[in-house]
Amino acid sequence: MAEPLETTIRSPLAGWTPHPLTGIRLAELPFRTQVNLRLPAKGPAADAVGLELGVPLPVEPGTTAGSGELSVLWLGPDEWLVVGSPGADLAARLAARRGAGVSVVDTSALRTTVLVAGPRARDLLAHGCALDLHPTRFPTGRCAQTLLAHAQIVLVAVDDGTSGAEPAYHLLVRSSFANYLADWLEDAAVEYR
Amino acid sequence: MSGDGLRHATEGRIDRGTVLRFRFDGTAYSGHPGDTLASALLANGVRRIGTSVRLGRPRGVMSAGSEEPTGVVQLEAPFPDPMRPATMVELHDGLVASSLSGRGRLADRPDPARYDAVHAHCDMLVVGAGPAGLAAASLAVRSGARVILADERPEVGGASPDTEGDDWFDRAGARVLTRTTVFGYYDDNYLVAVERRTDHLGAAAPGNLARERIWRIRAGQVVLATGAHERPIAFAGNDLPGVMLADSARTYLHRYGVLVGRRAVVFTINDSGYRVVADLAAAGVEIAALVDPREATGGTVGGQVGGRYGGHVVVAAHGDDAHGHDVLSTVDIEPVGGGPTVRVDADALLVSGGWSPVLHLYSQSGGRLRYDEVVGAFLPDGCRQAVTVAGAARGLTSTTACLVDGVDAARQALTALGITPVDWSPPSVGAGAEGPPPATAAPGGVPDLRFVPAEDYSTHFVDFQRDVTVADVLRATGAGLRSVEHVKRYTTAGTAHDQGKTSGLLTSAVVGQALDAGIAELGHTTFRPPYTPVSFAALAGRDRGQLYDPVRVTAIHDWHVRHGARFEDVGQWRRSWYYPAEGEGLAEAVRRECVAARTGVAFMDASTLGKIEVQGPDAGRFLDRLYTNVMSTLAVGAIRYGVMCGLDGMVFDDGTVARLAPDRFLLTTTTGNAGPVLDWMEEWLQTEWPDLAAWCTSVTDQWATVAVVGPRSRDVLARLAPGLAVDAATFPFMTWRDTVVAGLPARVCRISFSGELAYEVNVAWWHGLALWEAVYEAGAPYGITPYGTETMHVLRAEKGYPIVGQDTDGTVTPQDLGMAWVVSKKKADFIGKRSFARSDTARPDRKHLVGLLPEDPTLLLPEGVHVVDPACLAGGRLPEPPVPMLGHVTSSYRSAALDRTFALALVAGGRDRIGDRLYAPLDDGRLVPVTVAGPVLYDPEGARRDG
Amino acid sequence: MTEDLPEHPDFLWRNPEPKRHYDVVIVGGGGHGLATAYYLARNHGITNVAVLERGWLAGGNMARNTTIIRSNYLWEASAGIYEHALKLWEGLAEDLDYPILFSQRGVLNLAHSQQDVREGARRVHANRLSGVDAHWLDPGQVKEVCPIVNISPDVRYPVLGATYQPRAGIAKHDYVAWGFARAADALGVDLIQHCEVTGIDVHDGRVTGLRTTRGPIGAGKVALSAAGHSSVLARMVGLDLPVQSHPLQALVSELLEPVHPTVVMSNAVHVYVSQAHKGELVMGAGIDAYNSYSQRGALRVIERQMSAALELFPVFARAHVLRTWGGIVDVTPDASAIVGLTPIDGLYVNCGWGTGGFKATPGVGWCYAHTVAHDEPHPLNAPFRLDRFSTGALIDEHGAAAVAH
Amino acid sequence: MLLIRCPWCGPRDETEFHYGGAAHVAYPSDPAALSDEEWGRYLFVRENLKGPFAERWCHTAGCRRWFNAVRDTLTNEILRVYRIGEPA
Repeated sequence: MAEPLETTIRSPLAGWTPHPLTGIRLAELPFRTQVNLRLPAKGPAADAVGLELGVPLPVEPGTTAGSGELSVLWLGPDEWLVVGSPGADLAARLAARRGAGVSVVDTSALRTTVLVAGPRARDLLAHGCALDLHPTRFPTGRCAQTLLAHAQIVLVAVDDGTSGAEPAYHLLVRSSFANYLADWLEDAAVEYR
Repeated sequence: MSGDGLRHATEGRIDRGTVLRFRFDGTAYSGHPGDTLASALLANGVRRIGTSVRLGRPRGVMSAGSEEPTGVVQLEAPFPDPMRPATMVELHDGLVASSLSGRGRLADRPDPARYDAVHAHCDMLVVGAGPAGLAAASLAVRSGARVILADERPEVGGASPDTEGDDWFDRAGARVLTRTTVFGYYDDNYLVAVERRTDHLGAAAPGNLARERIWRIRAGQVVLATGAHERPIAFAGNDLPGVMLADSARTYLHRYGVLVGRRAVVFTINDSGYRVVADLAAAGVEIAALVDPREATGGTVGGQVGGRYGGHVVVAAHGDDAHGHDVLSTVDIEPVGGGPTVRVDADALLVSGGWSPVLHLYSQSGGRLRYDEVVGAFLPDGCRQAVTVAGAARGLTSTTACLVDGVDAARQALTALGITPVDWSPPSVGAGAEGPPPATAAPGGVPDLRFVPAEDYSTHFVDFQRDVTVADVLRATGAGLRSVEHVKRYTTAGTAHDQGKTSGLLTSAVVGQALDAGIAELGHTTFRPPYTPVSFAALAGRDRGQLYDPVRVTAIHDWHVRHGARFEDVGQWRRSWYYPAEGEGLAEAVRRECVAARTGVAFMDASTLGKIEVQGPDAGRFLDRLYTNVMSTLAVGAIRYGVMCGLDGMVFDDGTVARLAPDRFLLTTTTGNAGPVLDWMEEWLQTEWPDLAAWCTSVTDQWATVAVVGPRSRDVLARLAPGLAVDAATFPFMTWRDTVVAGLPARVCRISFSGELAYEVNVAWWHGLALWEAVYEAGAPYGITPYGTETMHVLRAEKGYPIVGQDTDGTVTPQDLGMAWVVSKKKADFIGKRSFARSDTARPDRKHLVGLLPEDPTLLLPEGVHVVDPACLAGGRLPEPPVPMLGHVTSSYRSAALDRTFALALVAGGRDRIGDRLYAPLDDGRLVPVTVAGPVLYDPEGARRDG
Repeated sequence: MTEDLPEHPDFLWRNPEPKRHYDVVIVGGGGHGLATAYYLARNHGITNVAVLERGWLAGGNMARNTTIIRSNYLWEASAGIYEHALKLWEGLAEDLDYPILFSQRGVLNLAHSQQDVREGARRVHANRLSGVDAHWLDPGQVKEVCPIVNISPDVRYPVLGATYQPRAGIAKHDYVAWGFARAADALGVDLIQHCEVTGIDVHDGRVTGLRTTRGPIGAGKVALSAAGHSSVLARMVGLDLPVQSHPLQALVSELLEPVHPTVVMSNAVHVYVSQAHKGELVMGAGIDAYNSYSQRGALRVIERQMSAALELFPVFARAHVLRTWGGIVDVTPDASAIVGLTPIDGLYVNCGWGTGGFKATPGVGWCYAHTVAHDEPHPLNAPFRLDRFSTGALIDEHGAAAVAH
Repeated sequence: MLLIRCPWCGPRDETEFHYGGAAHVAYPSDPAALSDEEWGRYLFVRENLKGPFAERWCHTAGCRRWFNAVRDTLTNEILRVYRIGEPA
């Protein structure tokens, strides 16, 4: 009676159709592969993981490193989140590095990703995010664990691949908070309808 | 006085071409865009706009700004809004307002407006867009800084009507927030402002815009260019409508084109009153008298003045019979030190008692204030935070000086920020706009005049809104009070809507005179946020309704909703409480759900339990220190129940620990404690045991968990997981297996919180709903029944399993719960162990968790009810209080399996009372006999867990 | 309900110079210190007493609290002393001959979850056996007591019921403090303001006097009653108190026509609100997390409180905050006070009242005076001994430690 | 609203942090060897200084690291922050 995987998978914000807004795009980017890594920032383990990923682990707080679909977010002095496209085999590859002082946990379903992009993206986020997101302070490639209103998020300034000049952010939010986050964003965005 | 001719033909920045209709106290009036309610009322000749709270005296408008002490009104439409200074209410079409007697009125319906908040960051925040603020902001913008400029008025330019031509200020370069009051200055240059965004639009306000917005501003540097408030002088009848602060008459003229009267007396102790005389005279107002206590009055006076009274003071203002004594009609003038009284007819008495720098925000920031004898007011005297005060806020009076000072302040602030200031100064203003020098710098040498000496001080008002007079202040000092804070409390001066903006120094001066102390010595009362009143709704913002706090839901939540579940809040989680069928209440539904679990199969969404993965070579050692029992000996593939205590030995959390690999463990926590437990683990790892190689990762939201419970649960699982050997021998109790369930990768744990055969199936969050629906479908032949938290509570209570937080309250040890077996005797130490040996914690007669069986098996004991010893009863009744209590009922249910009611209770020495009869006093006065039992009432042998 | 406040009397107290020696010196001229002085003089005839205050009398937490008075605490020890206080409150205006405006308008403690409901029911049952008037109200009954409470089930944390103590209420804090001060002064107690204690003299394990900014003052006994500053004072004699000082904020609105007839408290969402005699809404917020003596807290605490308040009272939306302020609450590990003897002879301590200090004022003054006069605790404050932090016999008023499964 | 400089993430609003009370209170090496009074002191007695105070914070909404800070409890000014294990 098991059904194929594709039809049974359901993201936390499945069915969310954001209200059209002026200068802001909202969307869920579901099912992205995410692996939580814990290991000492320097040493052979870090080197090995960097080789496996093809990018060295970023050691500067609040930065990301990446190549192609893969990005590695600095979460803490010994903690990273490796993010890849849906279905990537990152967890299995990294699991091989587990042990001997490396913790590897598949957290792909732990958080979903919400895209907030557009010329007014920063204005919208400023309703609930206390960070200074001015491009001189939080340029593309920065990440931060912070609060948006009452939800913890991982915030990433990304190059959305659109015109390039347009601000775009990924908000990684815990699955159980996703509905709250979406409701909150929609409510904050009433101003921009 | 009728309003005819009070509107000047050309002055003011109002739109005469547009007429706005409004009502005040039931009468229709008109005004123009650019008016405030106060200016429009004055233009219409309305002088009395309220009644004082204590003495019932008439009150009018006294100022033109937010310091307004008297002209406070109730707005009725578009929405009731209490206690609004008419000077700050921008006129719009359809405005309805009414007069007040010191108390406002709340609406009896919900406020439909939206409110919001934003965070903002800047290099420099400039508060106040008068000359100093504009100049500061301008230099900062030109120097490349990120600047926010905020001002409470609708336009930049400041309070002074002199600042014409500020076109050198580049609005686009800064974030200019008008109608925005910076009301609080907190630690680390965090300032909070409220922007009034739609009130001035009236009915045209777009519904999707927040009416008010809170700005949370973190500034690198702050320049406070907050200006100065003119001070009143206390004399008899100084509260009468028609008595106003002198410079506000210029504001009404130049900004609103309104004449505050036709025949005015100006009473000033400083030269700023002279420009009032000049401007009003030029506008056609008859200046009946200019009164100045200084002998030789400084400067020339442009315009005709009826009488110049150097060396004189105003001793009294009076109304007359014709106007019901509601408004000013005559002014009594006497020489300083006494002499013949001159009575002058006037409909406006314009008073200037000097200027007080506005240092509320500065003081809030932690800035010190010092009293300056020359200025006659407090000035800034140093602050730890990155703040500079500029312009009138530090006692400067001329526009030129303020402009220059603004530039200086900005230069200083920019340098501190590491930004090089450009070389720029504002175009200098004309000499004609020079403001006055400080009061005592002028010839005459009259000391600061705060109140005019008299025999009777009962109408010398100090605080106009609280009806506090000089007499009241003197009564306070006479009672033995020596502190201005005490005087404030004795008299209530300074506690009203305006928080003493105009009355503070006056109060201190009277106290000083009475105690023969200087104002410097007395100090000032504390300035507290907000600078001006802020609506509750603005502060509440959008954290309303369901957005007040996140509602956390599981992957299966929508199914629960669709199937009619009732929910309960557990922490932030919304959990299914029970699933009533048609016509069922809680009791019936729970009974049906319990029966299903005990006799067939039932399932529940257990996804909310906290889950933490611990990895690392020292993970086992780490868990041994956290849990009361040993975890390091757990075999891979096995699961163990564990309890965590606080350092005080009290139960903090419980859950299961599964060993996934030699160096990998998966912990579960209670629903509400997932965060605190993870924090607790990190705290110990990072601060005490950094040598342990172990890492904790929260995975609560990674997994969806479905508990399949009941004798037929094995059948259901077998259908869903054909690859899994589900028999008890191959898959024993307290073990786990990774497998495929319903085609989904799953981890199945054989644990049970009900005593029944049970499986907890964990899949990735995004498969949760699919799993649940598959279980529902596979279980259908067995009548599978969804159940919620209430049934879970009944099932576990029948087995005597405690719920942390319900059967414990932070004062209960594992031993109290009868779980000494979970406390290791072998481990040298673990968190909480030492506390078990304390004398009170080791007492044998502590409260124990026991079962209670009401002797009437149909009687459900209310949870929370207490039990008493029969020995304390007298004649079958309770003694007089305090009645000794043995303990209380923590959980109480009707049990289908036991066919009776039962309860769990924490009872002093409970385990030694098993079989005893105790009494529970109920709400209705009944004393109900109950029998103490062991906590495990159902299947004490544990025969059912393997099905 | 709104009314003009009664006038204060024409005379309050003398402002004497400190004498060289007193039988008892009370350190701290707040409500507790003044009440202790009064009961020392009235109940025990000890009048050679000074109250030393480093600022102005009753200028600390007494001037900063939200004036709620109730006795419906969970544990017998707490209910005992607070109920004793409440009984004294009921006769205090007459006793002090001062209009303290004790208004027994009742207090509702709201429940917002099943866990709150259980906790509330437990407290009601315990209170009744302790002799405290206590009732459990369902949401409809809550609405009858306070018609402006929103009992809609559609809010984030709906009102599921409330405990109700009808005898509880509010009083006017300055009037209370000044009533005690005037009465103590009249009985001969010296109230000495602007006198900061800089040292405590101890010889052979016994206290002998104090050093102050107004010179040395000899003392037969010293009773510390300085709330959050008690730990600073105790450190002068090497005594460490398990007390931490935190900011606690409160606020007041403008005067409003009567809308709120009772007192509503909600621990779950940190809202404590009443409408004072003149018509202003008085609200308390939650405690700021960090230690501080700064008498200022973060606005976010107030913002959060406002959100919660408007959920419960939608009609408050357009009320305005006139003034916020911060007090310093001294909090113990079990959220109960410390009142009693210390290891030093003749030195007594009264602190750690957290948010409960105002309501306890007459009760603790009564019991602390007894403790000082007899050198042994009154039965009602005996459980509040300092050594409970060694034995583990805490009086844990935190309530439930965790959320249920 | 304090602005607290996390030693890793930099300055963040107080909202992101959890307060941990006095710093440098080490878990006793052998709790069993302590008297009830000594154990009680470890459990419950913390300095309550007026002035510079060494305390612990955790950047809970950020990198989840615990660290130490010296803050003046009279002014709330944070004088310095340092990582766990670094000297006070």
